Amino acid sequence: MKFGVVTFPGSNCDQDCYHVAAEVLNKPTDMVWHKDKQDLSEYDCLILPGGFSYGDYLRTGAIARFSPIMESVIEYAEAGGLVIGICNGFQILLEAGLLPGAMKVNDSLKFVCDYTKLEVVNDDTPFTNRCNSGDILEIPVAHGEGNYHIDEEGLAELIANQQIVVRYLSEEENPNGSVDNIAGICNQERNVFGLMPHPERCSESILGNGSTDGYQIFASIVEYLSKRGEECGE
Amino acid sequence: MENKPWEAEGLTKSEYEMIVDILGRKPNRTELGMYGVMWSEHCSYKNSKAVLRNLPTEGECVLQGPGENAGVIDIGDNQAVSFKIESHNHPSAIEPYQGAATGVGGIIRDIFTMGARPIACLDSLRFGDLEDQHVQFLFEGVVSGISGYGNCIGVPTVGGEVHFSAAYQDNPLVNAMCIGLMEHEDLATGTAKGVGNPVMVVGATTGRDGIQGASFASDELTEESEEDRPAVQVGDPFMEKLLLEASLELIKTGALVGIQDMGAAGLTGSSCEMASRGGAGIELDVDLVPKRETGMNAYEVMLSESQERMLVVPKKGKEDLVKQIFDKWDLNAAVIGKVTDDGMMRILNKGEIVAEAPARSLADDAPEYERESKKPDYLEEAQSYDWSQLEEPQDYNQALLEVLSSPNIASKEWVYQQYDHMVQTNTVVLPGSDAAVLRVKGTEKGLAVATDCNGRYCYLDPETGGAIAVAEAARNVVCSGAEPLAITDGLNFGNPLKPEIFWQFEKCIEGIGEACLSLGTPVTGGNVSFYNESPEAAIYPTPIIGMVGLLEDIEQATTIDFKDEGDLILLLGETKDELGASEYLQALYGLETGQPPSLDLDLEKRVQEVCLEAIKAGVVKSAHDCADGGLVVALAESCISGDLGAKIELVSDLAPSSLLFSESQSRIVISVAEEDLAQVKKLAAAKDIPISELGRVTGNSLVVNDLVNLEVGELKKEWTESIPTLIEG
Amino acid sequence: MDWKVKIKVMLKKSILDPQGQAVEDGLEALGYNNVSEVKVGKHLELSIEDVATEEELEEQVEEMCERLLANPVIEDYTFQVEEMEG
Amino acid sequence: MDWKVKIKVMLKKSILDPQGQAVEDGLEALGYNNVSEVKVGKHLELSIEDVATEEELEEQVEEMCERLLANPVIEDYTFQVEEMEG
Ligand SMILES: Nc1ncnc2c1ncn2[C@@H]1O[C@H](COP(=O)(O)OP(=O)(O)O)[C@@H](O)[C@H]1O
Ligand SMILES: [Mg+2]
Repeated sequence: MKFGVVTFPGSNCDQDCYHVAAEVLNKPTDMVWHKDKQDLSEYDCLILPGGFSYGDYLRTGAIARFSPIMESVIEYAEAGGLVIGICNGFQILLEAGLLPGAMKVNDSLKFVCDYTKLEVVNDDTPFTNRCNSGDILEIPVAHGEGNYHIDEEGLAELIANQQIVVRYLSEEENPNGSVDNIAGICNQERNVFGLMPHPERCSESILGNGSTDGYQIFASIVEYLSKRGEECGE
Repeated sequence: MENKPWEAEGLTKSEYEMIVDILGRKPNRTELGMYGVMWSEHCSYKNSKAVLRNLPTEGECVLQGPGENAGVIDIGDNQAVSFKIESHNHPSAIEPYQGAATGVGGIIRDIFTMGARPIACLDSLRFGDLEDQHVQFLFEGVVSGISGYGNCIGVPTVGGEVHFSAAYQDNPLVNAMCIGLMEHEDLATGTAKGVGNPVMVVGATTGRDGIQGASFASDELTEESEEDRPAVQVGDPFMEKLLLEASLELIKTGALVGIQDMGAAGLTGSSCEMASRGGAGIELDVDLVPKRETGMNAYEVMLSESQERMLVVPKKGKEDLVKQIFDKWDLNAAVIGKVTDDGMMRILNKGEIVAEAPARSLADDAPEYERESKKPDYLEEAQSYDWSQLEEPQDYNQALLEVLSSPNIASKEWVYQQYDHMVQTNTVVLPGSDAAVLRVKGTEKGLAVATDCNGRYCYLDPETGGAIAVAEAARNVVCSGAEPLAITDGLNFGNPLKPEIFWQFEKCIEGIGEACLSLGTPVTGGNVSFYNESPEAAIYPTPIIGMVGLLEDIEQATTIDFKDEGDLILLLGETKDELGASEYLQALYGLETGQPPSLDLDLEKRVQEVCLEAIKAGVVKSAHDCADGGLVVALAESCISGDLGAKIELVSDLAPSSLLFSESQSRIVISVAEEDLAQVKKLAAAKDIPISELGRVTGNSLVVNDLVNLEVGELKKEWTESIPTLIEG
Repeated sequence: MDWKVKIKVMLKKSILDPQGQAVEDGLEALGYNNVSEVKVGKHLELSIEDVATEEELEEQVEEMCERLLANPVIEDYTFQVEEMEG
Repeated sequence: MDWKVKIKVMLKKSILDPQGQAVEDGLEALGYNNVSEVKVGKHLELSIEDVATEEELEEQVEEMCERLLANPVIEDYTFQVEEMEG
């Protein structure tokens, strides 16, 4: 089981994601460089990390979406590979059209770094299978543009297809004004997941307020991949 | 201008004559410009050097003291920490967002120039009265500038302080501190040597921004400053993130002789400082410098303060390696000259010499002044102010709420929520505690960092105020479970040519020096910012202390919040009748006067030792330094953070106001499990420090004698909502 | 031929504009009570070389907008072109 | 009378525009090699009610720009006004 963490110019959570995959989950992990279009099939899961790719200039994720590596990521995702985009990674997935919707600046117009409470809406994904729907996770956010937007039709579709994976627990917990308190969504096929909160920041009890709820997300991926491996007789 | 060419460059006539002497001829405009910036206060420290020599700079842990881009200390396991503080006051007064942002960018560059990966920033801020609209504009702009730059580059801003006082009305202070981590062998220096080695400029292209920035920072703010527009630089944190990665990668290759960031005085400062340190000369051609604008002359190229650039001297033959690494990160790298052996800075333009001067004379031979110093008249009257004539409050609940909602005491969450304080996943103790604590991945260790300074104390008693700043910073670090190691100082003062200001400066340094010696925390570097004055008056003398401490075991990181119902609350140290210069006088009576609290450094040291020993013994559940606002504020903060109440019985013959709000130093509030009381008492007895049992953690109200009885929820509301309400109405 | 291009990118009408709202509130706080419907978008200016006809140019600009400069999910764009004097 | 106002706010010429630079690089990466001098600024649109003359209006808009909408230290602004049909 092997993880790949993509580094774009301006990514700044790439090492944090690497740390969780390699040191906390103890899985083989590579850093993947943005300049090379390459065959990604050796990876079982790709992480698009947070940060400010290309300075977040113009729109978050807009320029990164055209990095050579993104062609490979799109192929990889279309072939069913697992992709998780965290914060800026989520924004890039939206710009790349791998997930529906778009990101606006936070309603407060301010960057916000704080723990938020999330409700697991769909526990039947490779990213949440260790949770139960209704579980409450405490995971920090850190972003200035996390105000998720999708039109009504699109929202109805997300709901109908159970693509909303995590929601901020309430209006009060919603740090950015996202429509329907959406914090994270997946594609219809369930193999691509994007979320604004940072699970890699709460995967070890020593950090911050001690929450390890982020670990559940990564552990879900590992569990999903192990099961899939067994089924394939690996 | 024709007959007084020195004035345009901020030099005096006698300085001009010195230059003529050095060169043996009249300088041309480019040369004069180079002397102007290098001999400015900002670059040469000409008015402060003599006094700064009195600071203790040596210690077991010091690997690099003052003189380089930043200090470096040893933290064991072949690891070292580089850290420094720097001011960006004047740019922030004019353009708060960009001023603060480029301040953060500058200090981060100083740290990775040393070969260290920046792991955290702190910001120490001072503003005028927060009810004033212009102050709000400055405050909001500065905070979002720090947030904009630090968040983007991915260095967490984990701590700092904000104080408000009319003394800073037109002259806010913006000091940023950065700390970085490295292996010993990666320590890089800003040295140019080895005849024939290439000199390269890497990073951003050069434009006309910030020309004369360095001499500008050394002038008093005037109405015209608002017109000095080109002096404002715009930062590009994205570019700096790339520069950071590329520079660290380059340093790791071992191909470098020296590396230096281009901060104040741009290419001039970096090249002549590097040459001077190496006892060498540098020859460079401004035509070869990659530029953003057309038609720039030599003067402009040499004095530009465009951000996100570095000067590097690789070993001969390694030019292509440098280019290759910078190309990987989409950055420029261009050879612009070479190291020579004649000690001269020789500037060419398309091969023709346009300026030539001894590097040493620019970098190190600025005149040094011993300024006149005089004790100010205001002091005696202020210090003899008798607060006991004030009426005691009718209602101590109300008094506590008023102090808690003073913006100086109130929660700074509104500020640090805008900072990414968790990126890099090392933040073990989050902002809002006494010091931030960071883990050092791959080890058991941790680092604690804090900044402190009470400008009001320094105004009313500079020597004690300076010493208290060090003591409080150390206390904050100790309360977090760390051993204080060393400091950096950000010295913000008014115009040093005024004898009263210079006296404040001398006295503050004296106090800082004494405290550093006594607490064993040497000064490894810092920054002097003079001329912080507006037409009305100078700012309070504000020597900000940035302290770094080491935890051998990160599991011992301690926070301020009460943890468990039933725990005992103890006070290490003793409350005295010391309301002078307190937040209480300010919040209730609008008074910023009186004799500041006294400081017994010997007692301070012992109190800190006992606290740390108890933490290391594993018996301390919470520790909180008792400072601004006094004992009851410390108790309230521990209640609020822990969402737990406390029942406190204070026995004393002090007046209730003093009992609750006195700001006596050398006090720490800790909470322990009942069964550990004896052990803590033993530790205290061994060091002969006062210790008293204050009460217990219990319920959901803070109750102190029959004076205070308030629900924690109400305390919390008052404390957290104060700043947002003031700003957002 | 060389051209100067000005592009305006605004959030679609139907989409709430937090920045516009904040500016409106800010203006009101300063006492401008007669201001409404504030929208904040982007204005880009750029030079384009070596395009023979205005038609070709418009095609290129439109493509650049669709692909990068605007996000068609939430934004609309308009642009003006102008020939530069050689 | 009611008015529609359009305001353009751009960084001053001499001031670094990192965003413009990034967009230019982004366009180049997409193969648009003939694009240069990209500048990114703000475009604001707003309605103003009850101002009698264009002169008065311009005075108000200028004041709003100086005080809030632009940062005169680093930005320049220009605007257009248009009377709205009642
Ligand atoms: N400007 C700031 N930036 C980041 N954190 C801050 C800032 N100001 C205050 N804080 C946080 O709030 C805590 C409390 O601040 P303060 O009341 O000044 O504490 P103390 O009196 O213990 O120094 C600080 O230790 C820090 O964690
Ligand atoms: Mg403190």
